[in-house]
Formats: sequence, structure tokens, C-alpha cells
Amino acid sequence: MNFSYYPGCTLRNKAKELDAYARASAEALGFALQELTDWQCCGGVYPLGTDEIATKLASVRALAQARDNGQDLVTLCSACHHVLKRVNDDMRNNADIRTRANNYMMLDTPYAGETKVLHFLEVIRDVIGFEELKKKVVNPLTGRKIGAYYGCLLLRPGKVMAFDDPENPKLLEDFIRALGAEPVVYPYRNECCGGYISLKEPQMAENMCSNIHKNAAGFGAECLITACPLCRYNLNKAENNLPVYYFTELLAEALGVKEAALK
Amino acid sequence: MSVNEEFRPKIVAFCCNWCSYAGADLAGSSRLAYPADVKIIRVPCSCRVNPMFILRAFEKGADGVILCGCHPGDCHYSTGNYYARRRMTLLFSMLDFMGVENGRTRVEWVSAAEGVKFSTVMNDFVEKIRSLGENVRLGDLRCKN
Amino acid sequence: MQRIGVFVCHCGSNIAATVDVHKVVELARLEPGVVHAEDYQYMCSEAGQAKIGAAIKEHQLTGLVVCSCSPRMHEATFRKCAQKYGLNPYMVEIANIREHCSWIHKDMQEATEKAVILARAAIAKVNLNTPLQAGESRVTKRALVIGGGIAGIQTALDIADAGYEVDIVEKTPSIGGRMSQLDKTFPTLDCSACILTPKMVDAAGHEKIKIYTYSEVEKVSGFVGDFTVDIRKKARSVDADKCTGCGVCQEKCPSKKTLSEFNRGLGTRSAIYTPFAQAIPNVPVIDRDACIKFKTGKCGVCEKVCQAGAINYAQQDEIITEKYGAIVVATGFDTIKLDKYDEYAYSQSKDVITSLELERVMNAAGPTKGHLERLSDGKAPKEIVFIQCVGSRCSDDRGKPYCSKICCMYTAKHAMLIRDKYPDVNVTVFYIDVRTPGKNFDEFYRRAVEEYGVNYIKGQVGKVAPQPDGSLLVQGVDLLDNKQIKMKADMVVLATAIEPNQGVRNIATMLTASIDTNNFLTEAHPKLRPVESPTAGVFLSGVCQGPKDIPETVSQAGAAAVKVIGLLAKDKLTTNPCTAKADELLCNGCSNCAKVCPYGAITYETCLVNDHGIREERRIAKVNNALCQGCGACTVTCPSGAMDLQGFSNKQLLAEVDAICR
Amino acid sequence: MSTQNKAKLVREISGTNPSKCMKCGKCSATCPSFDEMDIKPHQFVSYVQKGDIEALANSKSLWKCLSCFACVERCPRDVQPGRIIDAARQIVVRQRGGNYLTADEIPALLDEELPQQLLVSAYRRYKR
Repeated sequence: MNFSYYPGCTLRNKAKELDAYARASAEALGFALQELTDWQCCGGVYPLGTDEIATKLASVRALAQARDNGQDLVTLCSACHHVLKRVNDDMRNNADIRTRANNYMMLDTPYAGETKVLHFLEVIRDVIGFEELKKKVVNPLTGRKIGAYYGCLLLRPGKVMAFDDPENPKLLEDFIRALGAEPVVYPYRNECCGGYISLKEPQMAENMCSNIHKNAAGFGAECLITACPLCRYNLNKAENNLPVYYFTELLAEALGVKEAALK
Repeated sequence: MSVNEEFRPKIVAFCCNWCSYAGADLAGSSRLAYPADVKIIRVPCSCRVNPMFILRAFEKGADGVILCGCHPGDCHYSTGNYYARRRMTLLFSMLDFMGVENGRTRVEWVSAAEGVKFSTVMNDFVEKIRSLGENVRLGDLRCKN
Repeated sequence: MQRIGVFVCHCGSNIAATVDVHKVVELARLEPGVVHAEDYQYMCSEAGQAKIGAAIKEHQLTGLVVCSCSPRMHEATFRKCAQKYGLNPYMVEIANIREHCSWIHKDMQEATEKAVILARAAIAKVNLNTPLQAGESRVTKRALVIGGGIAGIQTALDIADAGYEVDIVEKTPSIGGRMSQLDKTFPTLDCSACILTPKMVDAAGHEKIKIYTYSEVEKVSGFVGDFTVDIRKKARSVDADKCTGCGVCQEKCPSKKTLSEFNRGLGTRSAIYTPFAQAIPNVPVIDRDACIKFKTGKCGVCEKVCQAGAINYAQQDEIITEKYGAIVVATGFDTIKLDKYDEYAYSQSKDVITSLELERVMNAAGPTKGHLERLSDGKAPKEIVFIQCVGSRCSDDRGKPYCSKICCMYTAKHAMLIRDKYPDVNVTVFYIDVRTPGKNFDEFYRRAVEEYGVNYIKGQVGKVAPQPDGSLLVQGVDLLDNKQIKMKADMVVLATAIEPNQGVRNIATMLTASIDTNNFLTEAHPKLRPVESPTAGVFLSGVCQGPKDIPETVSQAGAAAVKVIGLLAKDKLTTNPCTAKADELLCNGCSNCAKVCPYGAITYETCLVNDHGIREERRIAKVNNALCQGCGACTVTCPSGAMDLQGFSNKQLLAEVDAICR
Repeated sequence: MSTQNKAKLVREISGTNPSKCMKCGKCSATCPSFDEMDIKPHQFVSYVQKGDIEALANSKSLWKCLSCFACVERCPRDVQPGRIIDAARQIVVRQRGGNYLTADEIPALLDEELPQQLLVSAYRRYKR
């Protein structure tokens, strides 16, 4: 089983391990991530303005390439996933944006949102299945109490992202359970970490993140997992924090491919 | 004929008495505007509309004909709109073959509570007919001035 | 040739402000057949009708065209008027120049042109009208009420008191409906059961009322005055004639873990059960999905302990077919599902409940015996937050676009009752608007604030977050202070939007009654005919038509009953004379028309026909006028053009088409 | 640009309809940056309705919104205050000298762990 893969800028740099663990885990789970040949940075945030076309084109290019490959497009970073899914939704449902973007792109075949964008976690849930994942686990993470941190980008707006219930998501909890650990459900798992605000207003982000840590710890979490490098960065900056891991690190560990992944 | 601003199409709307005519009344009492080009003929049920009426409308110079009835399953006479739906599918495909484009004919389900829908449908249909321009097929040349 | 009079109504300024009525008159005069035309301010008024009468006499009119409001509004008025002045009522046609013209157009010239064309079409039609005679149909003097809540019970009682038979069909094992689940009622705070149970007993004991509980309407055919209805009486597995209602079976039943529907899932019940102690009839049913005997074949405890020998495991569903003259829909409401509103943590915490659940918690017969306690740990709450408008007034697809109407008042009631019984409990209400239009309603809400010290905060709640210590962190806003509020609460109560009961769409379809996008049944006229469905013989009672409180429901129930009584009081109904008719010279007896007729109104007879001097026997379609409802399906299906619809004939409709396309 | 045109532009860029707002305040009840904002989320709508884009453009709130979409998700009227404030931000950064972040500032803000994503995101939101 092959998927087109969009790693995004941070996974080439500060979050190399998020990417490496994912590739190794994918192999162990029986699917391959085929990196798009010339992807460009998604921009980190979805351009909200209805008149912003140029800033959406990098995403359109990646989406169209996946379509031409005849593959679904998989992402790992929450931000890339958010941007690609929303631009894809625009290309499918917003005639004005579609026309203008295609006028810029001059593709052989105009792009109209044909590609299916999947987060790595959605692949595990919808294509592999948690039962199957459970079977492949060789080092169950028994006894570990893990809090899932979703953040905003995977979940909202719920109608476009269609990732999970934006107010009471379950995907990461099911994932943690499949790895043999115990998920800790805490209500702040879908609260914002502060996102890009941490660049100029680090204190604001820190306050938000410490509330998240406090809440998760209060319900008994010993560590947090996330899919987003920026969430992890912000969460790590808060005082008295719980350790924060990429979900792929725990996945690779449970699948017994962690050591090999970083070689 | 090229599309121009002045073109005022002739549009005949057949509305069933129980749902769509009432829906049109509701559009009226809610003051939901749609172009005056639409003229409504009341029929007891959408199944009363004989394909002959629609052919006659085009013969006499109509530019578009729309048939509105109760939603499937909600027909006042239980099954009338199902007959209408089947008959119109055949008729419209024949009309298309004869050069009266599919855009000039339409079937819509509008309930008595859907004043907004009635107005939206009519606005949309008129816009469509305006974009298609005058109907030149089927017209009885003897009717021309 | 007809002699047609055209009467153009100003409708005050409703028509005349947009349509040049004089121009319509002037141009109508030029139409073939028109011998008289005039305009008047209110054609439907007595003076207007007198003008029509005078013109009929003066000009020997044979047909009338009234250019006015919708025929759905005043066609009957003008037909009566024609009849009064000696004209056949079916010689009248209406040109709808108000709803279909003046009200939706702004440009006077455009509207006038359209009004003239609509008038022309009506004139063209009247030229081809023929006098029609209405027939008669019989009235079955019995009514059916679907739904046994307060709306259905009240309607049934009122009809029965007038001396007509009424059957109530209720799908649950007992009548009583939502009101039986309520603890107290606003704005008087009297006990719901105390005022409802006597009515339930009255209905059960009334000689004219028959109650089918645990039953559903399965099929409806026929029409006003003569409906035939199939009712499925679901197998109770208990013989109602033998059961004494002693309750031993429920006590001894070993399967006790089913969530109680009556207690909104907050408590449990046995597999053999009556929903509540005052249930009518006091005959339990066996829930076959929960019953061990039905699941495994072993058990049979209830049969052993029943002294009366009433348990009957072999009982089957029964179909009862009955005739009715009128049908009342009183199917009521439920609260919406909250799975799309989990920012309020309804599925994450037992201490977040709906208002209807709070009614059960506050009720002495409820899961906590009336003690106000947290459902998670049984502790007494000290801080309670109410959130208004949960799922109401939403334009997204999570909730409902309408105001549920009852929530402001019942929240004030709950707040007051809690503060009254537990003065040490703080109560905070987050509201968007407090809506209290009703007798003594605003005074009631003010009492909650002024006398009972309920803390009302204008603003919504964004999130309810369960905390590790078991409390709930409520994050809301105070819009008047412009401050975000984070407060700890022990319980959160959601004023959940109401929606028509599941299954009402199915019932509407069976009755061919119209229903709106929110699943509320549509009334025949929003102001003037609020308790009638547009389908003749079908009436509406209670929340199935729109959100209502108890006093409104009871008034509407009475109003629906009066309409039913008015119908049942008649021995005969005049039928619609616009029925199908076959031309015997054209009919070839092919049977196509009979196949499409939904009423079985067409039969075939062998007749002697004189076709231009050739006398022969032919098989010819005959329409039964009492059965034909005038849909016209047969007219289009007829390959030889023999079948036509009186009042909407091929020629008349073609004349209208011609007039419009001229 | 006239105030009216600016208000119109905000409606266009945001693609939202402020008239749908019923003033329930759920956006402000939801917003994680509420305390840092001078003009509160529920007020964004009334500022656009009044046409007072100037005040909105000069507000601190422009730079405190996290684009977390919690207000968008929970708004019962589909008004999307998050898009409205972004449109006001766009109007500011599209003007000459309207950038909230300049390249010179960046070296001082960097640290060892800082992900690239943070820089590009902040650039997109704060700078033309």
C-alpha cells in the first residue's frame, strides 16, 4: 500500500524524528510513504482571507501532484495537515478560489479537490485499523498513562477537517490503547497551545500550556503525545511540564522499530 | 440571439395546489421577491400536468417551463408526484433531443412551508433562462408578430 | 359565449400600492367574453360582495374573475358570494395578484403587466368553465387521536364530552406523555402529576374514549370523513383483561438493568414494567429485548408469580382496522441529542444533565427520590449552573434554527425550586435573552431574580471542563461586564432544544399532511387556521405543530377538538366536484386510468354507445365521484384523451397557457 | 479608503456575514486570549456592523488572536469571528508599514528548539 507523502518544512529540520519514526512505523505496518518530488512549504497557517490565492498555491501543487500519482496524500505535522485539508476543501467547494488558483497554476488538468488528504493517524484508524495495529505491537507500553494532546489544528473547523469530534475526540485515545498504554482523558486536550503567538508573546503561550499540563497531570497523565512540532515546542516551554513526545515515537517504540528508525 | 439585459423571458410555472402553490403563497406573504417573468398556473397535483401543456407552452413562445410539486413521499394524493417525475424525465429528454435544452425545463419539489425555497428556485430558474436566451425551437411561427 | 365580470381588489394598499388596478380593469375589458369590469377597495368585504351581486344582476353575468389574494384565502368566499346571487359557484376563478404579484414585486409597471396577464389567464379559463355540482360523502362519527400526551388526552376528552367516539393511539405502554415526566409546572409551581393524573383517569374511564397503548398507526387510507386506519397493537405479553395491576411481576423480575425510558436513562427498570406508578392502563408490558425468557427460554418468573395468570408469552402483534371521520395528530416532542455539543461535556460527565433529566432528579418518584444530588457521586451540589439555548436558535447544522420557547420559563422554575428547597445552593443562569411572553411569565422570572436570588448572567458558556477533583469548570462570558468568567460548579443543567418526536415524518407521510424542514407539521394557515392541517380532516394538537407550553397546548387541544366536533356533527360532507370524467365516445377501455388511480375510483362498465349512428356495446371507464379526489393522474395517462378533469380540464389549462404566453 | 469601504472589504475578505450574529457571546466565552484583548471577540462583529474598522485595526486584539478556531467551531450562527479579526489584520498588514513582525527582530527571538513552522506561521499572520 503506497501513499503520497507531504513531510513539511519542520520535519526536514527540527522535527526530523517525527518523520523518521513515522516512516519506520509505516514500514512495520505494511504501507509506504512516498515523498512528493518537489513539495514546498505550506505556509504553516491556512490563509483565511477569501482573496488570498497565491499563498494557497503551494498546497494546490502538492495536492495536484498526489492526484497525478493516483494516491491519497498523507501528512504528519498538524499544521501541514490543516492547511492542505482546508485548501483542498476550497478547491473542491469554492468555485471562485478554484478558478483563480487554476488560472495561476496552468496545470495540464485543472485541479478540483480530487485528492483525499489523510493524516497519518487517519491512515492508522481508517486504513490499517486499531485491531490490526494491536496485533503488530511487539513492545506494548503497558502501565504507561498517556495524555493525548490534539490542539486545534487537527480538529477545527470540525466540518472541514472531519478528523474526529472536535469537542470530544477519541482517535488518539484509541491509538494509545492499541499500543497497550492507558489513555488519560482530560478536557483541555483540544485547547490551544498558543500556536504562533509564542514568537512575540511567549508568556501567553506559556500560561496556556501550563494550564494544559496541570489539567492533564491532574487526571493522572505521566506524559503527553502530540502530532505537531509547534505544540510540542510550546508545551515544552511551560514550567513543571510533563514530558511531551511525538505520537510516532511511541508508535515506533511499541512496534519495536525505534532504534532502527534513527540510524 | 445574444444575451442582453433587456431580454424578459416568458416562464410558465405549474404548481400543485397543496404544496408548491402554497409555497408560492408563503413566498408572497414573506415578501420574498422573484422576477415577474414567472407566471403560475394552479393545478390540483403535479400529475395533472399533461406533457401536452408543456409542449403547447413552448409552441406559444415560452422560454422556460417549471413544474413544482410536493416532495416525494408527501404528495397529497400519495403518488401523483411520482407519476409526474417519471413523465417529465421522458418528456424533458425528448425536448432536449428536439433542441429545447434541458435547462429550459425543470421539476422542483417545494413544500407549503418552503417559501424561501420557492423564491430561490424561481430566481435561479429565471437566471438560467436569461442565460439561455430566447427559445427558438418548437415556436409556432404563426404566433410571431 | 360567457358573460364575464372582472372584479379587481385593491386589498387596501396591499395590491393597489404596487399594481395599477385601474389599468387592470381597463385592459380586462378588452378580453373576449368580458362584459363588465370594476375595482374596489376590499372585494371580500360585504360591500364588495354586494357590488359583485349587483353586477351579476345588471349584466346577467355567467362567470366571474376576481383579481385578489390567493384562492387558498378567499376562493371559498367568492364562490359562496356567486351562489348567493344565483350563479354556480364553480363559475368563479381567482387571479392571484397579491401573493404572486404585488407582494413580491416592487416595480409598478412590471407588477401591473403581470397582474394583467394573470387576469387574462383567469378570464381565458372562465370562458371554458361549466357549472359543476358538488356531491356528498358520508361522515364516520368517530375520531382518532395519535399520541396520548396532554395534547392528545385533552383533545380526546373534549371530543368525547361532545358525545363522539374517540380512539387514542399511544406508542408507549402508558398515556401521559412528557407532562407525566415533569415535576412542577410554571408559572404556578403546581405539581404536574397532580393536575395530569385526574385527566388520564377521566380519559380512561370515559365511555366514549378507547385507548390503545403500546400501539402505533401503521396505515391510513381514505379521506376526510371516511379514513380507514390500521393500528398495530404490539404484543404486551400480558393479558390486559386478566391483569390486576398488583405489580408483583415487576418486583420479582430478575432482569432489572434496563435503563428506564421514563427516567430518561437515569435509573433502571425491570424487563416487565409499567413506565411509572400512575400508568394508564396499569398493565405492564414485557420488553422482549430485555426479558430473559425471550432471550434464553429459561426464567418464566413472572408467569409463576402472577396469580391472575395474565402473563402470555405467546401473544402476537394485532392489527386493528378502524374507520374514522377525523384524525388529530398530537405526537409531541423530545429533547434533541447532545452529541454535537460536547463542549458542554454532556457525554463526559454525569453531572452535566438536561433540564428534562433534572425534572426526574427533582421528582419524588425519580431516580434520586427527589433529592437534589450529583449523579456521579451522590453528593449534594453547592453550585449549579444553568445554560440556556443549548441547540436552539442555531443556524449551523448542530442545532435548531427556532427558539424552543419553553426553556426560559422552566429554567426560572428550576432555579426557583432549587433555591426554595436548598437555600444554601448558589444558582447561576447564563442566558442570551430571557423570553417571557405569557400571562404571569415575566413576574415569575423576576421573582426568581428578586426573591430567590438567582444569579442571571447575560452571556453564553463556551466550555464546561470536568476537573480532576470532580467539579466542573464553567468558562462563560458576562457581556454586560465584558468579562470572561471561569467558575467552578458541581452540576450543570442544559436547557436543551426540543424537536418533534421521532416518527412524526412517517405519520405525516401516511396522512399526506405537510411537514416543514424542522419536522413540525404545517398548519392550513399560520394565523387563521392554526389547528388544521392543509389536508382536510387532519388536525393538529400540541408541540407537533410548533414549540408550546402546557397552557398553550391545552388551548390548542381544545381548539382542535372543536374543529373535529364541527366536522363530525355533519351527516354528509359536500365533495369536491372537480372530479375526473371519461368521454364515452373516446374511451377505449384500456384500463390504464384505473391502474394509476390512488383511490380505486375507476371501474369499467359495458355500455351501449351511440358513436355517430353506430350503436355498439363498449367497455368504458366510469369514475365514482364519491371516491375521486381530483388529482388528475388518470387524465394524463389516458392514451385516447377520453379522461378529463372537471374544473381543471385540458382545454381550460391550455387556455391559461395560451393566455400567459400570448 | 473610506470607512464604509473598509467595512465592506472586511466582509469580503472574511467571507462572513456579521448580520447573522445574535449577540450570544459564545465566542468571547470560548476565546483563550480573551483577557489579553482590548476589543473582545463578540465585539468584532459590532465594530464591523458599525463600520469602525479603524478602531479594530488599532486594537491589540489583532495580534492576540491565535487562529485556534474555537470561536468558529462553537458559534451557533456561523458568524466566524476568527475570520473577521483575520480580515482586519489583513487590511493592516497589507498597508505599507503595517507589518507586526520584521526580519530584523527575528534573530533575537530564536532559540535552539524553535521549529521552522513557528517562523513561517508568524510571518504569514503578521507580515505582508
